[in-house]
Amino acid sequence: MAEPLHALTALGHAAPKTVTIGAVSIIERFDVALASLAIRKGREAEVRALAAKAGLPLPDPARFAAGPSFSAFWVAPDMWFVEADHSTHEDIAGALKPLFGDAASITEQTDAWVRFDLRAEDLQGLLERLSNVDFARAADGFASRTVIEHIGCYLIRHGAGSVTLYGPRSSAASLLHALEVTAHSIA
Amino acid sequence: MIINHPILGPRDAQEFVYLGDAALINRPDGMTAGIEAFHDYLYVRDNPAGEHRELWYHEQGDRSWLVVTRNTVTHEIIKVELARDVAKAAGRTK
Amino acid sequence: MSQQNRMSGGQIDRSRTLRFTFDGVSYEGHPGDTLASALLANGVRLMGRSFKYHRPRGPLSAGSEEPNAIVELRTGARQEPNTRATVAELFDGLEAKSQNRWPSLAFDALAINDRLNSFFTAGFYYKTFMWPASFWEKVYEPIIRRAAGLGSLTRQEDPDSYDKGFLHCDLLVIGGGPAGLMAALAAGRAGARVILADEDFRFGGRLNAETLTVGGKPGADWAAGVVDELRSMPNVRLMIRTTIIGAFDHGIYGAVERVSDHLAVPAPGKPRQTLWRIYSRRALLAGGATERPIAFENNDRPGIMLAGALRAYANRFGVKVGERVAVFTNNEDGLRTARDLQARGVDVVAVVDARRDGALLPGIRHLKGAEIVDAGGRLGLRSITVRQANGQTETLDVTALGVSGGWNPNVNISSHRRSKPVWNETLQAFVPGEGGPAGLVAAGAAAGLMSTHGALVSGQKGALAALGELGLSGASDTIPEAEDAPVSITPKWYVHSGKGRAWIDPQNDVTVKDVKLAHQENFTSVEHLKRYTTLGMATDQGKTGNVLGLAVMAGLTGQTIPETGTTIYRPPYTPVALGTLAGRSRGKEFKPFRLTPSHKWAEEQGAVFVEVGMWLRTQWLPKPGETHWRQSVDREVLATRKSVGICDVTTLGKIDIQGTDAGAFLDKVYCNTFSTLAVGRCRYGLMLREDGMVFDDGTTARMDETEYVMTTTTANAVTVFRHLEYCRQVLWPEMDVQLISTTEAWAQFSVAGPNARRLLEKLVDQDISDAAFPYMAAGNITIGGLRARLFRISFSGELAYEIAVPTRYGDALLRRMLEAGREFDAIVYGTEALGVMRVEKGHVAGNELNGQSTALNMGLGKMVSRKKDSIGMVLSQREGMNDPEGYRLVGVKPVDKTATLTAGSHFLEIGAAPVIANDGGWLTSKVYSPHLGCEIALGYLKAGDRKIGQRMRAVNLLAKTETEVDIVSPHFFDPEGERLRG
Amino acid sequence: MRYSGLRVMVEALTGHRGWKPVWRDPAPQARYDFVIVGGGGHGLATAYYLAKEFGKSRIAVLEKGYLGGGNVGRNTTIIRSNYLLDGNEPFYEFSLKLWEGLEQDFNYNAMVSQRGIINLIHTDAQRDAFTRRGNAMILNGADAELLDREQVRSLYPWLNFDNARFPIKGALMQRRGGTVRHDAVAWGYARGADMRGVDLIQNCEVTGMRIENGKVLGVETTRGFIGAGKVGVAVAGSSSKVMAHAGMRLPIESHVLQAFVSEGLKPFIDGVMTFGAGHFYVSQSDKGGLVFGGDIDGYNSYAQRGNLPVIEDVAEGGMALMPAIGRARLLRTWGGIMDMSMDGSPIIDRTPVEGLYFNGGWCYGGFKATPASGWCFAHLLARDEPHVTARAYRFDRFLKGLMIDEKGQGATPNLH
Repeated sequence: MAEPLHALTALGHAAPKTVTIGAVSIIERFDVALASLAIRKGREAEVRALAAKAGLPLPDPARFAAGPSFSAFWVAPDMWFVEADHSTHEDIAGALKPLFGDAASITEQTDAWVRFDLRAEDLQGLLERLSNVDFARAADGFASRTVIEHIGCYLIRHGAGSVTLYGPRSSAASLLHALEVTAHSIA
Repeated sequence: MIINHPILGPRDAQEFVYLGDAALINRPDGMTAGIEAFHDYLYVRDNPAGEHRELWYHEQGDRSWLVVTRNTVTHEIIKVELARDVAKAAGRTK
Repeated sequence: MSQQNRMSGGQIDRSRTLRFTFDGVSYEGHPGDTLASALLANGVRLMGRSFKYHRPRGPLSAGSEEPNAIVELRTGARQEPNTRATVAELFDGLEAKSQNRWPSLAFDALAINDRLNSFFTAGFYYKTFMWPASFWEKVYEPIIRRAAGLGSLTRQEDPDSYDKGFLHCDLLVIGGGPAGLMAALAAGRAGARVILADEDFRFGGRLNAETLTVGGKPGADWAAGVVDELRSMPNVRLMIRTTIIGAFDHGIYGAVERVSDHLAVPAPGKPRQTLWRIYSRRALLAGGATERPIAFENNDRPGIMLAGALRAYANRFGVKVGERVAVFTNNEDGLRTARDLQARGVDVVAVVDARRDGALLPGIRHLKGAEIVDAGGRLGLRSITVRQANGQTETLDVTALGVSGGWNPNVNISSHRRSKPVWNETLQAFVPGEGGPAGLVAAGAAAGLMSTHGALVSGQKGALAALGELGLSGASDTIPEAEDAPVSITPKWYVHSGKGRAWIDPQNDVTVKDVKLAHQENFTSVEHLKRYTTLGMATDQGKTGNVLGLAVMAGLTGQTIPETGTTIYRPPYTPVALGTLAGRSRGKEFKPFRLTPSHKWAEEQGAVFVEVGMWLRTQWLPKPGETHWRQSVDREVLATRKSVGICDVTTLGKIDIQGTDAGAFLDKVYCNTFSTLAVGRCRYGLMLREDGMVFDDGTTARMDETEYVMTTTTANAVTVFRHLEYCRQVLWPEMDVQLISTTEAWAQFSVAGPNARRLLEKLVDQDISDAAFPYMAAGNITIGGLRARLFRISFSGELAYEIAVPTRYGDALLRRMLEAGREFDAIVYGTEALGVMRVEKGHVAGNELNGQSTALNMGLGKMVSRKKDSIGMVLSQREGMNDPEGYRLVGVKPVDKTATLTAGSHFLEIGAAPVIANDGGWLTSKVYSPHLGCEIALGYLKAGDRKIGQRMRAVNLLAKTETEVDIVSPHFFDPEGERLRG
Repeated sequence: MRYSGLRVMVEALTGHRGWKPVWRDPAPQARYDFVIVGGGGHGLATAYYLAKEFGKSRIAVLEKGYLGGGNVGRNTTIIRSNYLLDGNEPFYEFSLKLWEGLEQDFNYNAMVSQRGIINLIHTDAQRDAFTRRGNAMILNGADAELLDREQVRSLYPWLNFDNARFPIKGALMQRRGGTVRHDAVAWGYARGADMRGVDLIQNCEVTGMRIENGKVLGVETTRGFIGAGKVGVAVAGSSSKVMAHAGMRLPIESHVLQAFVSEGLKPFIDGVMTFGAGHFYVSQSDKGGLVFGGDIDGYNSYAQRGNLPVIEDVAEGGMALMPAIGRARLLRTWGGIMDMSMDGSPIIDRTPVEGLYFNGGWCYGGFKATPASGWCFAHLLARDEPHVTARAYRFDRFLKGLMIDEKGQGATPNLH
């Protein structure tokens, strides 16, 4: 068997990138696998039971929840994005499908997205210049789709100074640029 | 504008894509209805100055189609429902 | 002499001196100054010229309502036209120029217009300049255009950046005067999330300009104390230099924060301004009031200003506008100016009071029932002529005059939703009416409460009421003591006198005469008045003149002012830089980029990229020695057809469709059938709109019993997904279907050409022989153990596959394929070569999928199944869309193989005249086919299916060229499809 | 009274005492042969041509507010005939030709100014589409030119040529396109109609229609019943409301289109320009203001005002195209009601009610259409048959599948 294909990050590098501007750190993450999980018609109870068994949380709308093996955030009625460690779940959809059988529709999403983790003492100043999410009033675990400089993203609040952004992979450079100029603007 | 999403609460209307009159839910069955019925369905509108039930899609959100009851003169929004629920209530199935 | 008109006191930091220039002359001022206050301190009253008559002008106001003192600020690419000197904060090194004058401000050649004013009445241009007809564009209009306009743009790119942002609050307080401060305090103390915004660079509003006390302290000190307390509250956001520009639906307000306009240059990385979108649950309009003038002859002389402005310059800026001052008022407030100036030692020559009753001011010549009939001093006020109650006139030497015709509450924001303000007879002014923005109430002078006490009380009350509606409660703390004088005003709009002109809208040079002429000609509706005379259409939007004009018209028609009406207030409250509204979305950042998985590789190769929607795709890849794009494209096509070529097709939309009803669902959305498709196979699908026109096309594969992968065109990826969600949720809500886009999750490459299979066989772990993986097969495979997908589909007409891996491996897959393909001379081709091959094969793409075409037009009419209900099936049967004479897709070849074709050319019969009656259709797409050795095209030709084999002309009237062409089948290349099944 | 330069001079020297009202304020009569509902541009033009070109009399125009208060008074003043489709181009070219002689015809200077319009091209596909369109224009007797990038640059060197997200590749130009002083069009037609005996009745809102046995007898108004031989409705922004009085539902949705003007600036842009990669079009008025616009807000609305996202979207387009306007200021925004039809093209047609005629669904295109719309509607009212250039503007085109869909967006009015 030939040498495995090498992977490139969404920004086009072999390794993920971290940028620090003023108090804000923008950390590209390349180690998270992602899949969508949607409940098939009439199979909710079954899916919830199977998820519980698998250690996969199915949080309420606009929420993120971490679990023992998987974390997940709500994206649409009856649909979640499920996160797992890429090193153990490179084929996350392949791992999830057997757990849910035909009760759920599962689709690989890992490389549809670029993930940036944002860190600062308080990210309010940055985010209020980027997103219409009411970040100050959002509770930890809040997860929502939002638009940042015309780019549709998912924003997850882990804390006042800790946020995860998922943006479309193809626009990774544009999204990073938006984050950088805004960080400079408040630096 | 702000649309009070039945699941997500208030969201900026900018996140949505507008389609039009919610009467579009009532699509005739193509195997039984003819051109005239489809013409009336697709092309003719009440277009009221006042309360209007209309379809909005939360494209930059949770992808729900909503039925928003909105006053077209004041832009006041009176009611917001999931289009799927409205469609089911109207007897739409598969 | 420097700052000869500077007095003591005021909110001026005399410890620092700021140097600036106006029209090249150097002056000095201090922090706390505006450009206008600093110029006035230096004895400069003349700051601008009016629009039409080029009359010399000085500031009318000390605020954002300024119509006269507008200048070009800064130099070079940062030059900004039409900046109001009255709000431009002074900074060291500021440079300003007067505008709309030539050769100089003091001597302006176009002031000749003033002499000719009797010709230039309202609307004179509608009645002349009509002969001869061609002279308008050639003679008259160029002269008018050259003379028109105010300041100028440099035509250079704005070097500054602009931010945008979003804020949320329980209560937005608009205006930081006594009402706004009191409201913010009440709401802040109650724990509500408050934003207090003020356009000024100092909170306090009129308290900064008055000598009034609040709670026993000078008003400005009280305001500073409140601001200190508010600053200590984490729940209160104080925003100075922030103008609320408009009220929009559902509590959304636009705000412009001037982050760096008080600096010579923004700090590195910092924006010049920020546009905030404020989401408020409630809002309090505490925007104060604007004084209005009284019209009298030559009331536009520099040195004549609003009485409150004269007072503001003295009290806030420590500036006297002139040595000898008079006041002309119809209300009690005007007297404050006289008192304050006298207290500061300025010589107050007279107070001309239109009111007949009431007490006289002590120690000042107070003329009751008097009026001013004229003013003298062309470049600066020198005298006024007063007509006393007894009819006697008298000329007084004065160099400054304060005029007060009363105060108009700033109702603008409350009227942005087109609610009409209502007339208040006591105030002789409009106050906010019903039907304003939901959640907004007015307080203070904006609500018509003109005393300081009234402002404080209504601010607190308004805030607490708003909080109450939100379920928050606050305390009614003690209101600090303040004046509570009632408004005393007698209506006095303009002075009837001789033949001269009395200005209403000074910038646009609208005078009482113009209003009279509008009335005479029956332009009496308020909208006609505005449009005919241009009243209120200048950069100040009539903030000082509109009500006055309305009142003059009311006087002429005999109607009351409210009967005469009011014009609609429109956003923005004050003009907003377009750069601010655009924010970061400009230049290359106008829209985000979408980059393909092969982008990095292509960049290394020196590829030429093309914008396809947001995507950047490889258009072609020039090799060393290739000097013309055609060489590269021809090579890419020939190499592909000869052996094998690879193209990044990731941009095509990919949608994962799962569920037990997935097949039935596809039968609804495609006009052809998919439920019968076997697992492991794919099929070309045609999607119609409900009106029967073709919406999109692509191949869809059945990966599993309940799982399909749909491909859309690049252009329609988003709209198709939206449409599928619509079908799923709205039309067939009980179907078991789940959708998710996977466009970006997979890097997908087309591998095409006779050696495509041989190349892939070197990489793919499974058997992909024709028997194992025939034409239109689809399936999950592995590449060295890595999961991948393979589809045997062809857009080029060659034996071809599309192969997909998780996107992160796309770059490596491409490199691996090129390595494996070295023995086959594999190449990468771009969108141009892709286009050539699809035209050679007769496939429709963007130019044919134009939203105006039916399946029948494309030669795909038979695909529309009538055995099942699908979107668009019924309406595609309408007679107009099934005309046998209608457009059909054809191929086009030039008779002379060396001739060129142009897409967009129209078909004409041989010998037919180029008129629309002979129009046969048009060439949709043109390429050079290296395979055929000539240019070829696709086209939509009327009855084209019956014209195959005919000869026609392809005519491009834009270039005045035409080419004789043969109409052929659109399938130029391998019409039997032997190659792709090979 | 005839207007002329001489008259202006004489009046200037005699204190302007001789100017007469531009129109009368007549009380409505009990009955007219023709009642035109709507005193906007189209209604006034219809009345004017009915009287002048078709020799009709006993005509009234009923206006619910003030003359010219509809979209004729709140648009971006552009005229052009750069349409693609057979159903449209002859009509708009007819309109452009009428514009060219209009001022002399109605003796009012509406400042018809043919300074040219360019539609910028940013992709090869756009060039193909504009080539198709330019050829269609010329085949229809209009003028069109295809400019390359350098020709555009020579016209407007300060456009964003060098740092553009979507590069400028050329333009379709119509030199005969341009602008007109919009209010003056309404006033010129009103004055011309009034002079020919048409009763222009302001503050007269139609509140009902009297229809018996399928025939219209007149209209109920806020100023009483007015009998009519024929009723022509030309009420952009109120089409569905007024036609509901006759029990008709229309293939129309009403939307809000915002327009914008900047502060006055020294001359900067000579002609009219549309950005092909965003929502932005612009011209500069004779007064110096940049007059510009973009897309409709996108939702049904009769509010005559829009929201901030579209203002931002338009400014973004403007800045992307013209980075030098960053420091120019937006002075005023306003909104008008666009009656968006189901294919983006208008309707000038009879209705199922005898004697009732409809003119509407002009989408963005109403202003430039004013002269031809008036002429063609007058033709239909006077002769009961469509004018040759307006034959395609029928109600039944949707039933028959003969849509005139310039943008190819289908039955989605907010996308036209």
